[in-house]
Amino acid sequence: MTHPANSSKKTSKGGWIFLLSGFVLALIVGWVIFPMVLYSKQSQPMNFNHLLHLDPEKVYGIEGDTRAEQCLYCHAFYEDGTFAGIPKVEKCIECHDDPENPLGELPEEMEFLVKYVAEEKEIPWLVYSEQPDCVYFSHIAHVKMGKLDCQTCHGDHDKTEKLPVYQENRLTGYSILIWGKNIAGYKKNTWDRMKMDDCAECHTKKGHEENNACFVCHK
Amino acid sequence: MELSRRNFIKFVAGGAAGTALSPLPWKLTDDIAIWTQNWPWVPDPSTGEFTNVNSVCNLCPGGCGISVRKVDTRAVKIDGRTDYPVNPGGICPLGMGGLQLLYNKTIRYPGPMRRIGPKGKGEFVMITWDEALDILAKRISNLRKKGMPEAVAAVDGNQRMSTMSVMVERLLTSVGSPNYVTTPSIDDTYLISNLLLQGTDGPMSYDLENADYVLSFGCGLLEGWGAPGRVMNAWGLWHDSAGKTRAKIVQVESRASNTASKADRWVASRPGTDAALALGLAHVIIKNGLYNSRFINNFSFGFENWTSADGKDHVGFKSMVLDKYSPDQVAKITGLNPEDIVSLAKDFARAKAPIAIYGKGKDDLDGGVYECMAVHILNALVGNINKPGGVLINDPLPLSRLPEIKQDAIFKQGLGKPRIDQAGSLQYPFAGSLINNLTNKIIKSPKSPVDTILIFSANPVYTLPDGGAFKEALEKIPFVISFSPFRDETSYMADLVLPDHTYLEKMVDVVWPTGLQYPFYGLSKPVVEPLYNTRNSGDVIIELSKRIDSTVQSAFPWENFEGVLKARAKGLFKAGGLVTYDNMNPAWERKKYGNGSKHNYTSFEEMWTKIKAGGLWYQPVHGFDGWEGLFKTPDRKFEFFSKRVQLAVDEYAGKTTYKTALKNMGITVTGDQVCMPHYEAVSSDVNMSAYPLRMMPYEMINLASGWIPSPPFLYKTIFDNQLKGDLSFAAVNPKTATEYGLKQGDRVIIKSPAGEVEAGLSLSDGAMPGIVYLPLGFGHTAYDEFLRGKGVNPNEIIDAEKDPLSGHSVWWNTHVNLVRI
Amino acid sequence: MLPFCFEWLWGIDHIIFFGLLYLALVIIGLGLTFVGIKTFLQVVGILWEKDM
Amino acid sequence: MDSVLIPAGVKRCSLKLFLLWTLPWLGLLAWGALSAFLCLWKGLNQTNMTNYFAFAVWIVFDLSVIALGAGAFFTGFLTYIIGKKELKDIINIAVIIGFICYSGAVAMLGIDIGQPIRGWFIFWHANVHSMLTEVSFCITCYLVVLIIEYVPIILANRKLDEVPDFHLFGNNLHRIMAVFAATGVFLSFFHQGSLGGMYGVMYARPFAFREGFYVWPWTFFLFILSAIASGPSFLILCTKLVQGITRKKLVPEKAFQTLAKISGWLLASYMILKIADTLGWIYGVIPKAGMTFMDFFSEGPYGVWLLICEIIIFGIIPAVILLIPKARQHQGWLITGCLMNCTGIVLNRFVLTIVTLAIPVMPFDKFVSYLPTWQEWGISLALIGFGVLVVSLSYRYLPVFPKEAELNPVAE
Amino acid sequence: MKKGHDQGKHKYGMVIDLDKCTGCGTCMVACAAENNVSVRPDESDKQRSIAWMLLYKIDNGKEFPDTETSYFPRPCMHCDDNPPCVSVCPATATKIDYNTGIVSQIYTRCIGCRYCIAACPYHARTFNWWDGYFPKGKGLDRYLSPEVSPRMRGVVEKCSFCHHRLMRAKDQAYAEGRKELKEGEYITACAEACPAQAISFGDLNNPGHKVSRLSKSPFAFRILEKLGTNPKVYYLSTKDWVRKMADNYLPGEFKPVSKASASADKKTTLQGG
Repeated sequence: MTHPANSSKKTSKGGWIFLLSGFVLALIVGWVIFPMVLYSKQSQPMNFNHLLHLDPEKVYGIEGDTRAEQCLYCHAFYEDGTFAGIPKVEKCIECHDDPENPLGELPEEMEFLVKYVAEEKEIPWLVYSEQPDCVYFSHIAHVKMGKLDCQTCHGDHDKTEKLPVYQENRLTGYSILIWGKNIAGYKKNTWDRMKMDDCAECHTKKGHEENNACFVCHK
Repeated sequence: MELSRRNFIKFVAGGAAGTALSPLPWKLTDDIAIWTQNWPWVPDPSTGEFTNVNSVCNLCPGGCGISVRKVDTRAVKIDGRTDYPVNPGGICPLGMGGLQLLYNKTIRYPGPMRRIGPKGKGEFVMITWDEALDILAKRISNLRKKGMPEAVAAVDGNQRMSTMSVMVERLLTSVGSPNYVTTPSIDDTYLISNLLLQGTDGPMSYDLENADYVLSFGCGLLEGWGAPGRVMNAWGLWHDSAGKTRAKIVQVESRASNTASKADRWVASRPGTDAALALGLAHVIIKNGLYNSRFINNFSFGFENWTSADGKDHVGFKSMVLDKYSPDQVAKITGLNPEDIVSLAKDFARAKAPIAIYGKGKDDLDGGVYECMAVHILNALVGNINKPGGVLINDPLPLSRLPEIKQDAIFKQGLGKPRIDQAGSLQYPFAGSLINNLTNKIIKSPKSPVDTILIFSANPVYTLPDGGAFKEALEKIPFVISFSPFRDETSYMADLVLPDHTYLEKMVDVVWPTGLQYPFYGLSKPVVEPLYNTRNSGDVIIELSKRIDSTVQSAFPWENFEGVLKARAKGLFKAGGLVTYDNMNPAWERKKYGNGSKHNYTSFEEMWTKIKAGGLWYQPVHGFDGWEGLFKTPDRKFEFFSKRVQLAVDEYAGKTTYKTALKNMGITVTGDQVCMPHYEAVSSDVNMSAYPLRMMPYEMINLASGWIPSPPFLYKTIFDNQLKGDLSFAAVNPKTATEYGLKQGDRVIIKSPAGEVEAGLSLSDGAMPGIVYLPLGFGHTAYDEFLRGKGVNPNEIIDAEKDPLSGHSVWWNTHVNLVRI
Repeated sequence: MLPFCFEWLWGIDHIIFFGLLYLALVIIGLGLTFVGIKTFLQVVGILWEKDM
Repeated sequence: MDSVLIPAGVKRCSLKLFLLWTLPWLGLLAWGALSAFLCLWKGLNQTNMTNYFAFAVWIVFDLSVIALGAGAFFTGFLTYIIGKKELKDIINIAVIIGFICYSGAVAMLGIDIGQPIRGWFIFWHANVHSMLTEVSFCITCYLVVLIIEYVPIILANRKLDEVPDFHLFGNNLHRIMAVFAATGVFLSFFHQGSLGGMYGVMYARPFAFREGFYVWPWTFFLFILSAIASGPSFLILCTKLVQGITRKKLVPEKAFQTLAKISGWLLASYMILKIADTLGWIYGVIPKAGMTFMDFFSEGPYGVWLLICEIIIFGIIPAVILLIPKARQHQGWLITGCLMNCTGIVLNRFVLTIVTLAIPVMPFDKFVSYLPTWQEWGISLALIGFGVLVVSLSYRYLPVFPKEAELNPVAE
Repeated sequence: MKKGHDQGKHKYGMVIDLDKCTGCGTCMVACAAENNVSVRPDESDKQRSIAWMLLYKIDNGKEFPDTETSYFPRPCMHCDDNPPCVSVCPATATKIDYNTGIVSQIYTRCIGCRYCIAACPYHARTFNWWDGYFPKGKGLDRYLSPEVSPRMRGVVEKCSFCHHRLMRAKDQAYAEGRKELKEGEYITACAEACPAQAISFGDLNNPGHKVSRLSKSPFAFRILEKLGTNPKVYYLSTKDWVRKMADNYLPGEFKPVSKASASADKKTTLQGG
C-alpha cells in the first residue's frame, strides 16, 4: 500500500513543538509544583530560641562542656537509658518556675508561662525529626557510646533563634527532614536526610556493620 | 498547526518523557509504599517515660505480686514480681491479660447506672453518684423505718476476711440484717473440717514446697487451685533439674486434667468417692501399722474404741475403718484395683514428708466436709501436722477487730430474726452462709423475703452451680444493686449499678491466699488513675452509711477506705512481720528469722508506707514446735471422733427425732460413724434410665470461670477442640461415644433435670467412661463480642444436691443424657 | 538493587545475579533504541530508503 | 462496520456475532474484577488461604500458565535461533499466548501478595538468594520482551499499518526479533527453573526438597524441561481450538507435527528424569528426614494415585502418543496427547504446591484441608476470560496467521 | 553464601523444660501482650489466628486411664546458620543476625508473599489476614506497647525473641556505662512470665549461662533436628514418648536416652471408671 509521503512529513514537522512543550511542562510540574503540593506547612505552637538558651551570657545554668552535653541538659536521658526527646514542661519549670514573673522580657516566655505553665498543659510541639513507628533509634548508643555529635543528624538546630516551619508529607505523614528538603533526595550535609541509607552509610563508614541487624533499627 | 490527534499524541509522549525525568513518579512510588507502612488506621502507640509500678494482682484470691510497666500514664504490660513471696517470678495467664479488662471500655461501666430496659437486657442510663447513693440510701432507711431491715440482703464475692468483705458484713449488721451471704469457696469446707477435727479457726495451710509426696484429692494444682502463682512455682520446684530426686505428685481425679496428666501417678477413681479412697488408704496404713503412734496415742481422740462419761461404749475410728473400708470394699466404690490402693497407701505412709491435700478443681466452689475430713485424717495418721511438708496449723491473720457497732432497736429486732438461708440453724449448724438455700427460699415463697439485695465482687447469675436458679430469684427481688465494674450477667439484672474500680485502679487487700502455709497480707495500689467515673466500693459503703442514718453512719467512723485498711492493719504491726521480700530467703524455708522478727520498721506509719510500697506483709513459715496445746477441740486433741458434730446432732435430735435430724442434715449413716469422717454415697432420686450419664464441669487455668471475665488474650490459648466458633465442646470417652452412636465433632444436646445445653462432642481418652465433661468459663450472655455467646455454661444444667453437715451444694453429680442433633 | 544502595554487596552472588539481569536489560534497551532511532531517521528520510 | 480494521483478504464473522461471543468472557473478567477489588480492598481474608496453606489455587494457576506459556519462548527459540521455517506460521499465536499467560500470571501475583503497593521491594531490596526474586525479575523482563514481540503484530493491523512511522517501527522491530527472542529464551530458562527451584530449596519441607547442582535443586531443571515439553503441546491445543471455532485451516499441518514431535521427545526425556528424581527422593530425601514414602500419601485425598496419574497416565502415555508418527498424525490422538501432556504438567505443579503444604512435617502437627473461595476462583478464571478475549481480538483484527488468506481464499 | 554462625559473638537461645511445663498458656498470653499481637473476636480459627508462641497439646495415644498428655510450647526456633525462611524471602524482609542468632522480621519491608511461611516446617510464621482489631471507642489500643510496632494487614510476623528487650537491656547497660550484658538482663517475655520457671533464656555461646548447660543435658532435644534447621530452641523431657514426638523416626531409629529416663517415663495410673 502507498500514500503521499509528504503529507505525513508536514504534520510530523510541526508536531515537534508539541513534543517539546509537553516535555517542558512535565518537567516544571515534576520539579516545582509537585513538591509544593506534596508537603503541608504548619508553624509550631510557639517559638523557642535555642541560641538564646545556649548563650551563657544571657542564660545561666545550662551547663555542659561539649555541645552535646549542653543539648542533653534539656533533651535528657531517662534512668533506663531511653531518650526524653523534646523536654516536657516540667523540665522548663525547673527554671521558669514562677508563672507570675518571667526570667526574661521576651513575649514568647510570657506566652509560655500563661498558656502552659499556669495551665499545666504540655506544649504540642511538632517534631522535625520524628521517625515512623517502625523505627527504633537508641540515642544513648549513638551519643554516649558512639560519641556522636547531635548536629550530625540534627544539624545546627542549637544555633537557631526561630523555630523553622514544620513541613509534613501529606501522603506519608513524615516530616520533610526525613526525605530531606531536596526533592531529588540529594544531600550535602550528614543531617540533610534521615533515611535508612543514611543510617547505614554512617554505620559502614564507622565500621559498625556488626550493628546492621534489622532489629537494631526496626522494632 | 492544529492540535491534531497525532500532535496530541506527541504532546503526551513528550509529557511522559518529561515526567520520567522528574522526581514525581519515583518519589510518589516511594511515598505510596511508605503510606502502606503506616496506614492511618493502624495504631501508633505513643511513647514516653517508662516506669514499673509494683502492685498485687486481685483477679483471684491468689494474691500474686505484679509489676506493671507503664509509658507515661498508660499501662502497657503486666509482669510477675521476683521480689514477692507468693509467686517468685511468674503469674498466671489471667493475670497476664489484666490490661484488657482495664482498657476494654465496652465491658466496663463508665459510671453509676440506672436500669431503663427490662431486667437482663442491660439497658441503662448514666446517673450521678449523688443520685445513685440517694436512691439506695432512701430505700434502706425506709426498710429500717418500716422495721424490716432483714429485707436487705447482700451477696459478697470478696475474699473471706478481706477488708472489703468485713465492710459489707458490717454494713448489713449495722443496718440490722442477718442476711449477709457469701459466694461459695472451698475455704468454707476447710474451715468446717479444721474446726471439727482440730478445733482451730485458722486457714488451711499446706506446706507444699517442702513436701516430697503430694497426694492430691481433686485439687486442680495446675488448673488454678489455691494461689496459682504459688502452686505452679512449687510445681517447678518439685520437678527441678532432671536427675535429682524430685517430689512425687499423685492426682486423684476422674479426668486427665493437666494436673492428672502431668502428675507422676494418676488415680482415676470415680467422682465423689474421695472419702472412701482416703479411708481405704487409712485402712491399709492402720492395718500395716504405718501410722505415727506417738501422735495417735498422745494427741488424738477417738482412734481406738472408747467409753464416754455416761458409760456408753463407742466405736473408734480404727475399728470403723478396718471394718468398713478394706481395699476390696473401697475398690468396689471407687472402681480402682485393691492392689493399687494398697501400694498407694504404702507409698504415702513411707514417704519422708507426705501430704494429702483436698480440693475440687480451682476451689471457686464448695467441697464435701466429710470428704475433706477423711483426706485430712491421712495427714494425722502419718503425723504430718505442723511439720515441714505437712499441714500447718496457723492462727488467723492478726488483723485488728473493728470497733463494736452501736446497737439500736431496729438493729436488735432485725438481727433477732433467723437468717433466710438457715445457716447456723440446727439443721445447718456449721455453715457460715448458704446461698443455695437463700435462692430456693426466694423462689419458693410467693413474695420474696428479700426486698433489696446488694451484690459485691460477684457474678452469681453466671458462677453459681444452680441451674439458673439465682437468676430466677433476682427476677423476684424488687430491687437489685450491683457493685461490679464489669457489664456482667448479674449486673444486667440490677436496677442500680454502682461500679467499683478495677483492681488496677484501687487499693485493696489480699488476706491469706488459700492453702498458703505462712501468714500473708497483700495490698494492691492504684496503678493508673481511674479511667471512668467509678468509685472504690469501700468508699461507697462509707458514703452510703452517712446517707442512711446516724446509727449506721456511726458504724463507719473512717473518712475513706484506706482508713479502714489501716485500722485493721494495726494488728499486723503488733504481730510484727516482714514488709520486704528477698527471694534468696524463700518464705517457705525455715530460716534465720523466726516468726517474722527482725523487721525493718519502727512505727506503724512506717510499716504502712512500706506495705503500700511493697504491697506485702508476711511472716516466714514457722518451725515445728511440737503438738502440745495445738488443738482447740473440746478435749484439746485431734478428734477422729468429732464431739462438736455429736453435740450438734444431739441438740437437733432434741428438737425433733434422731432420725429426722440425721435425715435433714443429709446424713445416711447412724451411730458413731456420724461423728467420724466417712463415705456418703451421693443420694439422688433422678431416673437413671432417662439420665444414664453424669456431667462434670471442669476448669482451666487459661479460662476465667469466676466473676472476673476472661481477657480476650486467653482465647488464643483455648484449643479448637474446646471452642470452635461459638460452639464449645464436651469431652467424652470414645467408648461412651460409640455406645451412643456418636462421633468426634457431633453436635449434641446435653439434657439434665435442670435444663439442657447444646455442645459439640470431643472424644478424649482422658475422659472417664460414662461421664460428660463440660468446660467452665464459656457461655457468657453479657460482656462484648469477645465473650458473648461463645459456648455454653455448664452451671445452667447443674442439678445440685446438698452436702451432709454443711448443706453446701454438691455440684459434681449431675445426671444427664446425650441427644444427637 | 543499585550499587549505591547500602544493601548492595560486592559479593560474587550479587555480581552474577545482577550482572546477568542488567545485561538482559541492556540488550533489550539497546534493541529498542536502535529500532527507535532507525525508524526516526527513516521517517525524516535522512538515511535508509523507506522499504515500503 | 469495523471492516476497515479487519485484515485484508480474510473473512470474519459479523460484529454482532463477535460481540455476542465476547459476552461470557467479559462475564468472567467482571467476576475477576470484583474478586480482585475485594481482595485488594479488604485484604486476603477474602480467600480461604491459611497459615497452613500460604500458597494455594492462585499459585497453582500461576505455575501452570507459566509452564504452558513456555510455548512462546520455545517456539521463538526454534524459529529465530534454530531457524525452523515452518514455525513462522505459528509464531504469532505463540507470542500472543505467551503474552496472555505471563501478563495474567503477573497480575495474579500482584493480588496474591499481601502488600501489592510494596511489590517493587522485590526489585529494590532484592535478596539474590531467593528463587522468588529470580522468578520475579525474569518474569517481568520477559513480559517486556513478549510485549516487544507482540507490538509488530499489533502494528500490522491494517489501519495502524497505514501510519508510516508505525509501519517502519514495526518492520524494524521485526527485523531484529532474533535478538529479543534470544534474550527471552535466556530469561525464560531462568524463571522456569527458578519456579521449580522455589520448591526444591525448601529443605525443611521434605516433600519438596531436592538435592541439586550448585545452587540449583533438580526441580530447577525439571521445571525447565517440563515447561518446554508442555508449552508446544499447549500451543497446538490452542491453535487447534481456534481452528475448530473458526472452522478454518489457519496453520499448515507441518508446523503442528514439528511441534508435536519436539514436545513428545522433550516429554519423554522429562519423564525419564522425573522418574529418576522421584526415586532419588524416595531413597534419599525422605529417609534422611526420618519419614517413609507413605507418610506423604496417606493424608486426606492425597494418595499415591497422584503420582500414578502424574507420571504414568499423564506422562508416559502422552509421550508415547506424541512420539509415534502414526498416532500424532491422527488429529484425535494428537489432541488427546497434547491434552494429557498439559494435564500432567498442571498436575505436577498442583502436587508440588498443595501437597507440599498440606502434609504436616511435625509429628504432633495435624492435617488441614483447604477449598478456594469464589473470590479465588474468580481471579483464576478471569485469566481464561482474558486469554480468550485477547486471542479473539487479535484473530479478528490482526494478521495473526500469515497463511490464513492463502489457505482460505476468499471469493471476491 | 552459607555463613556459619561460629564467628558470631552471642547465640541467644531458649531451653524449655517440658517436665515443668504445666500447659497453662501464660507464655502465649505474655508473648501476645508484650508484642502487640492482634486479638480478634474469634480466635478459634487456629489456622488464621496469630500466635508467636503456640502451645501444642500431645498425648501418648493410650486409652483411659493410661492416656497421658503433655505440651510443646513452640516459639520461633530461630534456626541457626541458614534458616529455611531467610534465604527464600525475596525482599530481604527477614534476616538472621549472626552476632545474636536472632532471626528478625521487618513488617514494613515484608510484601506478604508468604514464601517464608511455606518454607517453615514449624508453622512459626503467621500472616496478618486482617488489620489489627481495634474498633473505635473500644479503647483496646491503650495497652499497646510502643516498643513493638503494630503490624498492618498483609504482612508476615513471627516470634522475635523479644529483640526489643535486648535493645532495652542494652540502653540500660549503656546508661550504666557498660557495654556487655549480664545473664538475665535480656530474657524473653515468655521466659519471664512462666510461673513454673520452665523456660530459660540466655546465650548458648556462653558456657556460664544456664541455657548452655541445660542444652547439653542428656534429656535435651530439638524439634525436627534431622532436617538440619539447627534450631536454637531446646527442650528437656525425661519422658521418651515426649522426646519421640519431636522428630520423625524410621522404625527402630529412636533411641531412649537412658534407664533413668525409662523409669521416669513409666507413669503408673490406677484403673478406674
